[in-house]
Amino acid sequence: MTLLDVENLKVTYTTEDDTVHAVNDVSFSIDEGVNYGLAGESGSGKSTIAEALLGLLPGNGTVERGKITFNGRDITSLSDTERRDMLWEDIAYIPQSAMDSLDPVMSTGDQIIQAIQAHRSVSDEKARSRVEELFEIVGLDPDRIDDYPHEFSGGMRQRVTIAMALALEPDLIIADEPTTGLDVIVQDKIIDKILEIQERMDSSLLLITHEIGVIAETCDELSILYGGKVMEQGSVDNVLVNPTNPYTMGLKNSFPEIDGSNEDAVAIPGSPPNLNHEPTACVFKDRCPFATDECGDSHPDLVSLPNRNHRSACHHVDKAAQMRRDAKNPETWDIPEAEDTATDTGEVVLETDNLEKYYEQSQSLLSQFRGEDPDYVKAVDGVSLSVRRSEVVGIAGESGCGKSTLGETMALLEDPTGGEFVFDGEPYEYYQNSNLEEFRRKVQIIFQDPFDSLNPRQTVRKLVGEPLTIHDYRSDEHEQAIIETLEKVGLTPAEKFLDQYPHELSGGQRQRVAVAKALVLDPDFLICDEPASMLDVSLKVNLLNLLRELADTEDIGIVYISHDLASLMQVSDRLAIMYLGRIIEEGAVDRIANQPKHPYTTSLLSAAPEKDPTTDRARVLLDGEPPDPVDLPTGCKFAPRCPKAEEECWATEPALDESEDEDHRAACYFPDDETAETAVEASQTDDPDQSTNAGSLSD
Amino acid sequence: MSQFQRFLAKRLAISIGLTLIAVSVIFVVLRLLPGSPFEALVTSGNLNQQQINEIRALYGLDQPMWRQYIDYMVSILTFQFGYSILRSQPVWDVLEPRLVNTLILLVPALVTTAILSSALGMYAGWNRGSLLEKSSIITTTFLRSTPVFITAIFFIIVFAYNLELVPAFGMRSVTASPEGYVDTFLSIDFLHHYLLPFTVAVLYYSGDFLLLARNGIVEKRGSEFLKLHKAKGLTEMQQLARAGRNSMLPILTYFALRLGMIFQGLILLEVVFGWPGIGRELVLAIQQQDYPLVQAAVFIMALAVIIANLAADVLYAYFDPTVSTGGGSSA
Amino acid sequence: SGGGDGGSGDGGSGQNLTPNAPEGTPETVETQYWRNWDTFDADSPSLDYSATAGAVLDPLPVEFSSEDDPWMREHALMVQRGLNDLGIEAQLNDRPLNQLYAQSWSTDGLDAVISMSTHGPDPQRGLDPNPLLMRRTEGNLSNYDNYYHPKLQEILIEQSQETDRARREELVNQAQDIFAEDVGALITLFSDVVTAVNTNKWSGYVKTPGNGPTGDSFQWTEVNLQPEADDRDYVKGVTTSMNSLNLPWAAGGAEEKRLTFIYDGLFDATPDLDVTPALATGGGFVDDTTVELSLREGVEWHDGEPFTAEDVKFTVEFYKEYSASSQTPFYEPIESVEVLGDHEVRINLKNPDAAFMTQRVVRSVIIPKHRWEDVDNPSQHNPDNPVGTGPFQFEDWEQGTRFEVSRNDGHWMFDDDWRADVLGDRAESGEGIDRVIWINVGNVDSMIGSLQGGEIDAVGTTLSNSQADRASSNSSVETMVSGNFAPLDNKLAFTCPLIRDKEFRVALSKAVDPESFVEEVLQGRGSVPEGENPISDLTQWHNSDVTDYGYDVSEARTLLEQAGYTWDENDNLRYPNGEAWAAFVERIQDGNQYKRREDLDQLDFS
Amino acid sequence: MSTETKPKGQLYKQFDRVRGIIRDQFEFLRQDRLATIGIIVVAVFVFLGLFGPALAPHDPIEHDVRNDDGQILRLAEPSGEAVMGTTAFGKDVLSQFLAGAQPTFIVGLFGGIGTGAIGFLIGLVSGYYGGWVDELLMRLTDLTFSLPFMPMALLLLTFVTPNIWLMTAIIAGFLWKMPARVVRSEVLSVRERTFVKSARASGASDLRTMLYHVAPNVLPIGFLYTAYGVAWAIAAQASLAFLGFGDPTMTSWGRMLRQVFESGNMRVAWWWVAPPAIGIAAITTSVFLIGRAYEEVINPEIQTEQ
Ligand SMILES: Nc1ncnc2c1ncn2[C@@H]1O[C@H](COP(=O)(O)OP(=O)(O)OP(=O)(O)O)[C@@H](O)[C@H]1O
Ligand SMILES: Nc1ncnc2c1ncn2[C@@H]1O[C@H](COP(=O)(O)OP(=O)(O)OP(=O)(O)O)[C@@H](O)[C@H]1O
Ligand SMILES: [Mg+2]
Ligand SMILES: [Mg+2]
Repeated sequence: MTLLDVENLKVTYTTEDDTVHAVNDVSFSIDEGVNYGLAGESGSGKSTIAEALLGLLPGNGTVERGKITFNGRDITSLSDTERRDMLWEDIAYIPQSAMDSLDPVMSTGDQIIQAIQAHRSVSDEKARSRVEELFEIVGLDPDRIDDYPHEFSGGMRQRVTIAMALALEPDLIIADEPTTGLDVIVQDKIIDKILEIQERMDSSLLLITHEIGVIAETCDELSILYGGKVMEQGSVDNVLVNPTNPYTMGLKNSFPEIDGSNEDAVAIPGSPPNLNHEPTACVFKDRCPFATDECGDSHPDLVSLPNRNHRSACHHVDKAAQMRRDAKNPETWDIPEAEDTATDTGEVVLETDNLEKYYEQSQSLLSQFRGEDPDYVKAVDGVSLSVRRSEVVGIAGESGCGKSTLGETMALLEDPTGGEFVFDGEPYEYYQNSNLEEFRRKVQIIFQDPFDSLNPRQTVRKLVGEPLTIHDYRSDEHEQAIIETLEKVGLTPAEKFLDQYPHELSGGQRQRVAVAKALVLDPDFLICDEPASMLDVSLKVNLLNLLRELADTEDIGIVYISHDLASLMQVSDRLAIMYLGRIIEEGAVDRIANQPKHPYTTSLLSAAPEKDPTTDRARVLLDGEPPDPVDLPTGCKFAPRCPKAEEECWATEPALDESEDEDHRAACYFPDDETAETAVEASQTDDPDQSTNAGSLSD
Repeated sequence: MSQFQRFLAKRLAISIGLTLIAVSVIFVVLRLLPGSPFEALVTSGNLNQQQINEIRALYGLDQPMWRQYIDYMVSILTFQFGYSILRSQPVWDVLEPRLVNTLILLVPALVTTAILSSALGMYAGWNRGSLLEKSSIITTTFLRSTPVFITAIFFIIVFAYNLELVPAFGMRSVTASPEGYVDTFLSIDFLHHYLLPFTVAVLYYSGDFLLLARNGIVEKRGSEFLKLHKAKGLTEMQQLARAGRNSMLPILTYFALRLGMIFQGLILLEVVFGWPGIGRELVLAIQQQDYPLVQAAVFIMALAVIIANLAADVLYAYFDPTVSTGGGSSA
Repeated sequence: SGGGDGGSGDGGSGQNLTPNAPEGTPETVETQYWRNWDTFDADSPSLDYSATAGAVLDPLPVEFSSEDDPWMREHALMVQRGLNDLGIEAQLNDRPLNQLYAQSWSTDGLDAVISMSTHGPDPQRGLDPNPLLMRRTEGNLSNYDNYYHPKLQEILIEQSQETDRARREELVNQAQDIFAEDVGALITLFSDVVTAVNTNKWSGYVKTPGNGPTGDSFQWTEVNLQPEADDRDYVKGVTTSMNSLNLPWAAGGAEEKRLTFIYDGLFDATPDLDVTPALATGGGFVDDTTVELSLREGVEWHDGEPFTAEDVKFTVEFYKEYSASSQTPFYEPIESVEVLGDHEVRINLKNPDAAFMTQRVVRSVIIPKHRWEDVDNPSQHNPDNPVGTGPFQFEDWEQGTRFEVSRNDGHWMFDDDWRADVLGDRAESGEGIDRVIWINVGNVDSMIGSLQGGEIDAVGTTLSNSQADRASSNSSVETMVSGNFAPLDNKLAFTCPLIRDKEFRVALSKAVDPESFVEEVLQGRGSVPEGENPISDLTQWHNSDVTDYGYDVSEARTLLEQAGYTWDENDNLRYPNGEAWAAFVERIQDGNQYKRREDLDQLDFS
Repeated sequence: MSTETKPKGQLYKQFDRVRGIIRDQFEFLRQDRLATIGIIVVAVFVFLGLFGPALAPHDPIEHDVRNDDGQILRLAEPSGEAVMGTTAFGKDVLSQFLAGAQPTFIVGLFGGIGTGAIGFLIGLVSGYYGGWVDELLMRLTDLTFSLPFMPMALLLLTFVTPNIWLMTAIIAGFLWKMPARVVRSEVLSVRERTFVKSARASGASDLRTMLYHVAPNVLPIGFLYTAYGVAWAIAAQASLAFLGFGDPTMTSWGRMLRQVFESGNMRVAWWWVAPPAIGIAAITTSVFLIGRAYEEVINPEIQTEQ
């Protein structure tokens, strides 16, 4: 039976200068007990749909037309009171960025109690015991219901919102990117939890995400949205295995593969459509390699494919099979295929030995006086790593494991507190004593956030030119140098960009300016700290390709830091996995991807969702959260969460060369060979095309 | 020691340090001032130099500077404010009734305005763009930016001179001779005199609270947690209440700070309305160069602000579950 | 500080002549202490206004305080006009009154060339010439002007010790003449005291000079007032409040005057500025340094204790021991007091003191021994209930708002005959008033409102003409104007070379026109003395025959011209040059500053 | 691009950019009618501040207004002789009003700029360097917070002969704490932004980073508080003058009000009260209205139109 039926929903936002047509005639319906997915790039209108369903649109948003029927009732015509009664009782909501959507000054328990009591007259005690029950269900300690949101970690907060959503056992749960901003491992756990509970309660789920992989694993049906339009719709198995719409194909292909870098992910070039007018042509036309004149005339209707639960909005549905094949080829998308350079790496540029960066915790005056030793956050705790020219070394790890700190310490933005550091044959002391400027010229770092890594008050010319001014480099040909560099990073024609301010550039362009800024001094060494995490999939792919190319052609040594395993695999030659300030596994990309030795690496790999719904994945769910970096256990730091920890692990910490394999080192007493194999095996399918994939951590 | 205690200890130490410095600054400024109340006596030809010296000795003004400083620090920090030079009375006896008069005017005004304007501000912020919001913003901008004596003058002209509803001046009618505070403050006559300055004080303070509350709500209005509250099916008012609770802290701290500043009185308000408060007394004392009185009054004012600051910090740390009490908070 | 007060043009625009100083004369003469008194504790005066041969005068600093009187700024503008007429630019500096006291009128000399202020109308100043004249003597603490005149010096010292009244009067007359002739200061005017009272409710207001009918320096109105209605409480609105109840150690607040209603002096002053008996009924100098007084019998303190000679002795000794600030003029010359009988005392003076009987014993406060002898630290004592013998006894005091006294029925001033004796036709008989209540209204506007509304009966402070007019627009209220003996004194800095030139001073005196000022600004409410005479014709010491240079600008300019001053083409006054400069330098030397050109046989340089 | 035209072209661009920035800064005016009115009031005020004294028909202090018979007109209602009436001493209120704009303007302008500049610098240095520098400067602001402004200003003004510059200095010396705190907290957040780290990574010195990267990004707040500083300074000046502590040789609006109030003519002489009172109220309110509109634009938190 149909639980929710959306018909021709159209939502617009009025802004100062424009009307944004965020959702345009979207229709879909969800049956009872069905998990429904909404996927699409950022800005495609996913959240807007959810908010329109719930009546949560902000003040400037209006439902222009459309009919939303829930359990046979037309929601749009409900009075405020009726709608309030329906909310939560019948439809619960897990908002996007659920981590931040808890009231910071109300205890988590009270917030759930409030939700319960807003709809049902239950006594406080009853409500409380229900909350405790819910905490138990979502895997939180029921004793903590009086804690405030900030006392929980992001993942735990997420679980609180889930608990809240479950409180009244609604018929439908709308989850808007419930795992945004979480680690792969945590994300995996949460998705698992939602599915488990929802199974138990037998409610329906509307899951919104831009991770195709998540939908593939959890949903029965889905709609793919683009530019506020449904591009393709139907059962997950149909749509994701045999997409008929070029957009779906592009979207699916732009998720990089995890099994080594023999196939670059294919990005959809171009940027999402401008939504300030009602679509007259196919919204995807501008980016679609298969577009014909016909596509410019009207947006295609959603047509049902015969005999299947599968609808697609494309003028060329009939050529789907052909398109599917072509779409795999980057040339179709007008992307010059990166030549598979045999990476011959040069001499070592930078080498660290047991590098340490401890942060002292602020101490009270009294204990300073008493001469107590301060507590340290061991952000980087003995990292030995070497990087050669023309080599890309990837560093992966969970959030907070010290990747950024390592990067910044290698860039000498932070002073190391211990260990050796050699760059270009000179030790740390050499640079520290007055040769820092030379170092700054040779080593560049690119930061995570393209929106923030450029000074908003400088023009591109100034931004890129500033390092030249500072170092008096190529001083007589500034302009020339700037233009050259801009062109190198693909900002052509460079003159067009020179006088623009960052806010006049798109995200991808900004990131390129940031790269240009780093390259303008012709560095020997480049550190990239998650430069792509804020970018849309297609932009991300472009950037990765650019970096790869730079390493190959400019002889630069590159350290690429990310928690997105998939992109690391794509770009790096070597990979280092970090856990709590230490490198626990290091080796060539293929070897790590195929035969991870450390159990942590294994679980990281296995946590990535599959974008192919037909595969089944063996999950290695880790217990708990990473320990407090201040108060680390002795022995192997991973032991508390390790499924196969033994006494030995608790006693002394294993060294990185435990496995005695120079090219693939792992700090584990029980290198994980078989487990890795089974994990990989389990995820392998008969179709050789459908190899192991890893989704990326969302941005 | 818990984090909170540690934080408290640090704040306390800072406050004590500040008090010491503030008190020293007052000392230095006062010593730098040329002349003294005795000058008037000399000019009128009443005293000769020797007599002046005797009197100065009586007030310890003949001692070397460091001695004076130490004596001064010791006495003022032990609340021994000494004798007023001109009033032949202990300084505290002079200041106390003034302070009471000031507080009786301003504390209720502040509390009233804090409650009313914050509520109004929240409501206005919630209904952003409404006529109510716009007009309340104009009015309060006018009220808080215009120097208070001008508002007061406008009010006097309208309500006292033209409408003749209330008296323009003083705390009691000129012929009243009440005994003690109760008699002074519990009378229709007092109320009659109270209304106008009270209203002006309420209006004057209202601007900051209103804007603070309004901005707080506007900031919170789009936030995720409110969306969730709304999704939970809470009514508008319940949502507003939550938004209010969330933007409460700045208001609370601001209230504490204002409360500390109340001890300074609203000098201009007191002058215009002839309210016998501490601010007006201080102006008088400054004009007459009554050192001990000025010293004590400024000290009380500074101390009140420092304590209020401390209270505000502690309140903040205490009431905001998310504030980190560890390091130096960015105030 | 800025001369933004309207000094037109700017200072440096004049054309100086090339300085030409004959042999032996300096080109520039600095401001300096020409007579070094030990009261000066600075190395040089705070004023710096030097004279240079042939140079255009710098803008002349003139200071005043508009807090002094509302019209003081207008007065300064008048002086400025006078200076402008001579070709001198004035730089007006309106200073807070206390700054004027603390900074300008300090022992290192005036801060400005001309410094103006009104003297306070203390009764003593009306009875005896000393307070106004003695400050011109050498080394006097109040002689910030560094003024010196050898003859005046001599006469003043002599008169201050001359106990023979007639002889003294003659000396005082001479002193006035010398001072006026020498233009020791510009005494521009005596401003009237204007106030408003309710004449419907009360009759018998007594106007006293300088005090008017409602001031606190004299209590004649209060003891003479008769109710026209039932209410016998007389309410006086004031704008200042008493600081304490300690009269002897008062530091110059309103209490110094108001509390005298509670106390009696040995003698009192009449509205005609004559001395009349009070606690002392008679007596006088026995010899130059001895005074014997007989005291009034049957007088009781307000607490019922009898008043005796012991109280007088105690008072003086107590004051001396603890330096009673407000009573200094009284006890200062006294060596010792002997009790000759219950109501008989002998006072031994340190030196012969002419003013003792006319100034010092008048309205001096006698305090009860039995209430003060145990006070350890009288300057920090604030009696709860000040007890005196005066016509009114203490009832209530509310700091800052209210002060109330009630009739001391047995007091001699309430005796109709006694009053008729002292006050003449002004005396009115009847049951009199019951209480006097001072109420601090704090604000002139509400005071006028309260007066018209009948809440107060009189305004205890002076009003401006317009305020008084506004107040008396009500039928029950009348404006009262009385004369004043406290002059507006424009002190001249004798440290400054220009001022030391008597020719200049005379010209200055001629250039200033107080008469039209009184007419136009004060609307006739004020009087202009003949010549620069600080002793008012309201007092018994006035010499009506002193040199009066009169207002005549062209004569003034002629004088300057003859003295060698010149003007540039913009009519800016220039110091003399060449020979004339030598003559100028001669005139300003110590010992010549009171001499005119002829006295020094100098040429006419015009 | 030929080397000949380059500098010129750049100059044009530079100019255009500056104009663009200024236009951007005032963009908010288009949306806020109140702010537009405020700008008009401020413009009038600036005009009066510059030319007021010259426009005054008479000398504000020296000239006595007389009627046809040569009699001084005291406390006269507005009439042909004196368009805005006269004061108790027969001075022309219009002239005083016009001349009185200047001190108000000077103190407002320089007090505001001083307040903004000192506050901005201290906030910038304090926030950027952090550590003991921050601690020290912040304790200094705490100190100025705890010392009551009015009484301290009164004390200092009693101590030195008051003139307009001293007053300006005292006002700025007390008010800088407000912008300092706000700028500091703003700097604290800007300092953490990636582009600042990035500047350091490319070798920029502390000074360069602070001036080129941090400062421009907190400048709007600095501007805003300079504007507020102007209003505060005007209010403070008027208040001090009203208490009788201003520069007594200058006619300012605050002083005019003091004179009406002191002379007890407030009840009758509305023509004497109204011009300075309305003048002060209008200018301070206008500055705040503009500042608020500007704040809405630069404060992204308030801005969010969601
Ligand atoms: N309040 C708003 N005012 C104006 N435009 C808005 C508003 N909210 C969203 N939009 C616009 O509407 C479009 C759809 O936004 P929506 O948030 O629904 O996207 P989304 O698919 O959820 O993206 P994401 O994956 O980033 O969350 C976007 O172009 C967005 O810029
Ligand atoms: N300046 C600092 N002072 C104290 N502790 C710090 C500091 N910077 C980082 N840390 C701590 O060091 C640890 C590592 O942080 P880091 O930023 O390097 O992690 P990360 O791996 O880059 O995480 P993410 O993926 O979230 O960026 C964290 O526990 C963090 O709290
Ligand atoms: Mg979204
Ligand atoms: Mg990081």
